[in-house]
Amino acid sequence: MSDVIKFIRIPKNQSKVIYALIIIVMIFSYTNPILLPLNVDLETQAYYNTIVDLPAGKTILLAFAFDSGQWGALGGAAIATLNLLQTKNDKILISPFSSVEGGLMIQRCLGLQKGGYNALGKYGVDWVILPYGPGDETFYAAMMQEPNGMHTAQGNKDYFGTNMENLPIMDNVHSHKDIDLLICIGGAGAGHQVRQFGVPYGIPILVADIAVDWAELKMFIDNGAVKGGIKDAVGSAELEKLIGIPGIATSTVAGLSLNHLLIIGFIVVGNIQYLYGRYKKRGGK
Amino acid sequence: MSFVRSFIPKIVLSAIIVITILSYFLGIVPLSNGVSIVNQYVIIMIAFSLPLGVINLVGRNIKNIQNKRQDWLLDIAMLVSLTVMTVLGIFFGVTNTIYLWLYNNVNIPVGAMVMALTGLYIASAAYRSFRVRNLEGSLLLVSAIIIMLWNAPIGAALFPPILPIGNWFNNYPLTTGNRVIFIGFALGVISLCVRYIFFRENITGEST
Amino acid sequence: MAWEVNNVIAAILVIGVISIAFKDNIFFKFVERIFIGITLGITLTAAYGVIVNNGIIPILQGNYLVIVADIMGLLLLSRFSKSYSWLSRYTLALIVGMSLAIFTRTAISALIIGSIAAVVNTPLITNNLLGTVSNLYAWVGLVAGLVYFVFTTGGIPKQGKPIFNIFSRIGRYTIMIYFGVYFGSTVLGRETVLLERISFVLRTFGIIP
Amino acid sequence: MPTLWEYIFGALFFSFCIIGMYRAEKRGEQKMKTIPACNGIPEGIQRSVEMGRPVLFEFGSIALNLYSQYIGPALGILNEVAKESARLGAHLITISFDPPSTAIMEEIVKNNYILYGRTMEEMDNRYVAGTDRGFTVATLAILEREKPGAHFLMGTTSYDAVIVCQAAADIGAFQVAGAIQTFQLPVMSVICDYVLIGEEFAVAGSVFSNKLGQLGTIVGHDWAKAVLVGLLILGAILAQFGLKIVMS
Repeated sequence: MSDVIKFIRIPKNQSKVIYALIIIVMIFSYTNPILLPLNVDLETQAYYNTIVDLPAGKTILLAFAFDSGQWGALGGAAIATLNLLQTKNDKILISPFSSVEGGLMIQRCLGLQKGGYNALGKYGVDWVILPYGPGDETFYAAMMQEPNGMHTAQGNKDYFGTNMENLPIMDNVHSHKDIDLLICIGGAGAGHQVRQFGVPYGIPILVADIAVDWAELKMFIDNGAVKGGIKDAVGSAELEKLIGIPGIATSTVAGLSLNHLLIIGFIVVGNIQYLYGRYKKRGGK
Repeated sequence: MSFVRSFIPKIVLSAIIVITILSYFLGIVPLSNGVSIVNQYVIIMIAFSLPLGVINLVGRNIKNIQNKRQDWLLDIAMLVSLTVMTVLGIFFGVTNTIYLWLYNNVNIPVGAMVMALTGLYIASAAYRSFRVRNLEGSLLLVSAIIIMLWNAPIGAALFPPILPIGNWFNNYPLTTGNRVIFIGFALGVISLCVRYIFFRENITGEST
Repeated sequence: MAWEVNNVIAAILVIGVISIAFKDNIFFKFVERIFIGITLGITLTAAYGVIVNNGIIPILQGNYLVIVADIMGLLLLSRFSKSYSWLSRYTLALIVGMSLAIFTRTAISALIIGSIAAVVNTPLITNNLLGTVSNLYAWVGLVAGLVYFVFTTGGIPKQGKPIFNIFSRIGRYTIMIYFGVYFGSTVLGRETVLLERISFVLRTFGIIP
Repeated sequence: MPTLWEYIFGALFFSFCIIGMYRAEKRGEQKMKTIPACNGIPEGIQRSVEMGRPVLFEFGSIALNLYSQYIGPALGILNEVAKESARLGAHLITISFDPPSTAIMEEIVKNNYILYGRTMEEMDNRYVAGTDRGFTVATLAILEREKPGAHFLMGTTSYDAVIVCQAAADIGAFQVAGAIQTFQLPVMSVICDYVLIGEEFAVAGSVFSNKLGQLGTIVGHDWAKAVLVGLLILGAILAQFGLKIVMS
């Protein structure tokens, strides 16, 4: 027994070894993402089903409302949603909501989706990127307004400055009547989406958000104002699992799982050492 | 003279506490407005008092440099970065490109990493401190492991019953403990106010 | 995204901060000095803005009450003089008194009533076992916790009585369970922040996409 | 507008503390349960002096003007630490990151150093950074380089508690921590040698002062808890019969 204990006895500078192990396990979980068993929540399943069940030919407004600081939590959900939308032939309007960095996040996610930047189809026909409009809820309200809010609120131009007349996808997209689903990645709970899209026009809403805002989002899901939701990196990994394409969320969550198991392992080893020490001190009693 | 030096400040402290609390309970609106105005002025006081801190810090650094103490060269680096950032911020404004570059590429990433150090140190704390030394230590350890398994994404997949168990621990033991500490917290600040109001305790802790 | 100059510099500084967990080294000392200098510069810039916009301009616009706030702030600088440092006591009294009282007046509702109202109307015996156990835990745990924090033996709950000691011991156990649950739940948040920082470094050096 | 229960509890608990105060002073004595963590402070300072290492005291990365409800009780504890350090000849280092904290720490240490004949040059009150993260890095640097024998963290509710407590444990410092709010109590209780938990932290300053007026206010705590426990018992009985005590 004692050689086993000696084998797992951690040298004097115990903390340094623990810090090294924590960092090594985290790096490992990122460099080779491993598929650990994962329990899919009801909210993630509802988010996935709502997109899959949407008939072809519909128009989806995909909003990016998170910045680089939340990349670890929501980058996975954004890329997984793009991968899922590739399998549909609906019209995709991508819009940087309430975040100057939204545009940067869109470029990064389009580049990292399966099949590369133009995997969603022909730009201007199957999908388009709309410009960033400041003003949060006032901007969303202006976009939804009849007769032609989707054009006028965006200055009749797309993200790159191309005139909307040259973008066939925008020919039959004018106001709230032409939006069949809103998917918002990030966005501090779901309050403004429900207020500007759900309540006034009944547009179905899906939201992916960070853990801090989950309590508010869960409330909207429970009362039906939001159809489905993704909770931080864990929900993103569940979505990646449903789509079958492991990505950064899978490795982040794998890192979290391995890390928690490692810490529990530390506690067990620490107690074995402690009990063995006490056993020796009491002369083998 | 000690009347002005130490007794009047105690009266100021006592009066402010009584006025602020009574303005809430008696609903005296002008008094409440006065309290909130003065509270906004505290921010101005902090700004004016900043030289007290900066001179304390810079003075210590200059002494290190003069005495050529260990790493005095790095103390010069601190004074340079402090001067550069302050001059840029005040004379060129916070939209200055160099100021923004330092803000975005030093202040934010290093600050985030300082917070991330908690991820390392909490693991070492768990290893070194959770011991089944006695019943209390064991309760501490078991409940921590239950919640960690409940939080870890793999937990539910490895051991499905962890979900209901974790939910129960997150609902009852957590809220019960919160309530005990919260009540003690409220009683603590109430008795502290009473001690200040009746001059039984002084913020500058004279040992008289 | 990989090997962008700004990110490479930031990643190097991040590695400097991680190194303190292993051993104090010249690299960390450099990052520490630069970081403290820059954050203090940011604080001074913000303070300058407050002094000008809140401390001086209002006076020019006729709000003379602000002069009092400026003077009170400057009183703290009396710490530099041996004989006049007592002047700072006025500002300290104002700051501590104001901040403490503003919190205390709502503490009764937020902390005491909030805690008691959640438990006072729950029946201890319910029709299902789990409900009964849960309500009993919530009730006994709260009462025992309060009994554990009794200090003055001469007070109403006479220490030394068996019932008092039993509840006090139960209170100690519920607090230990509470600490365990709270500690376990903070581990997730702490590790997520560290994971994000490590993924930033790996992404910057092109090790992961 | 305050609710009815706020007026009842407010009036009751404030008057309990006032009555307890005068009662203790009139009686000339006030029994107090011993709080183990209170004995930790002299023990830690004694150890530091024997090892020839400094003593480090901090409120943590919270500012006085925003969080006096957390720092207020710590002032009495700092007074005790300063008194013991002055008496035993320890090198006391206090660190802060907002000018009011620097000033109030300096005032308390100065009063006690004068009392025990220590010179002003021996005082070591440091303003170390401008922000909470800068403060955490500076604290780490002090722990690593000056290796204090005792580390007292009193009041903080912020993330830095995990970092500085574990770093101090790594260098073998004797630690007494305390907080009145829940956030960092679990981490402190797991890492430190002694912890002042919630209400213990609130009354520690009075226990150290050993003045009847201060100890008397603690009786108010216990009477208030007796009222709350009575209310809980009454509520449990009524609830069994489906009746409710209206308390929003």
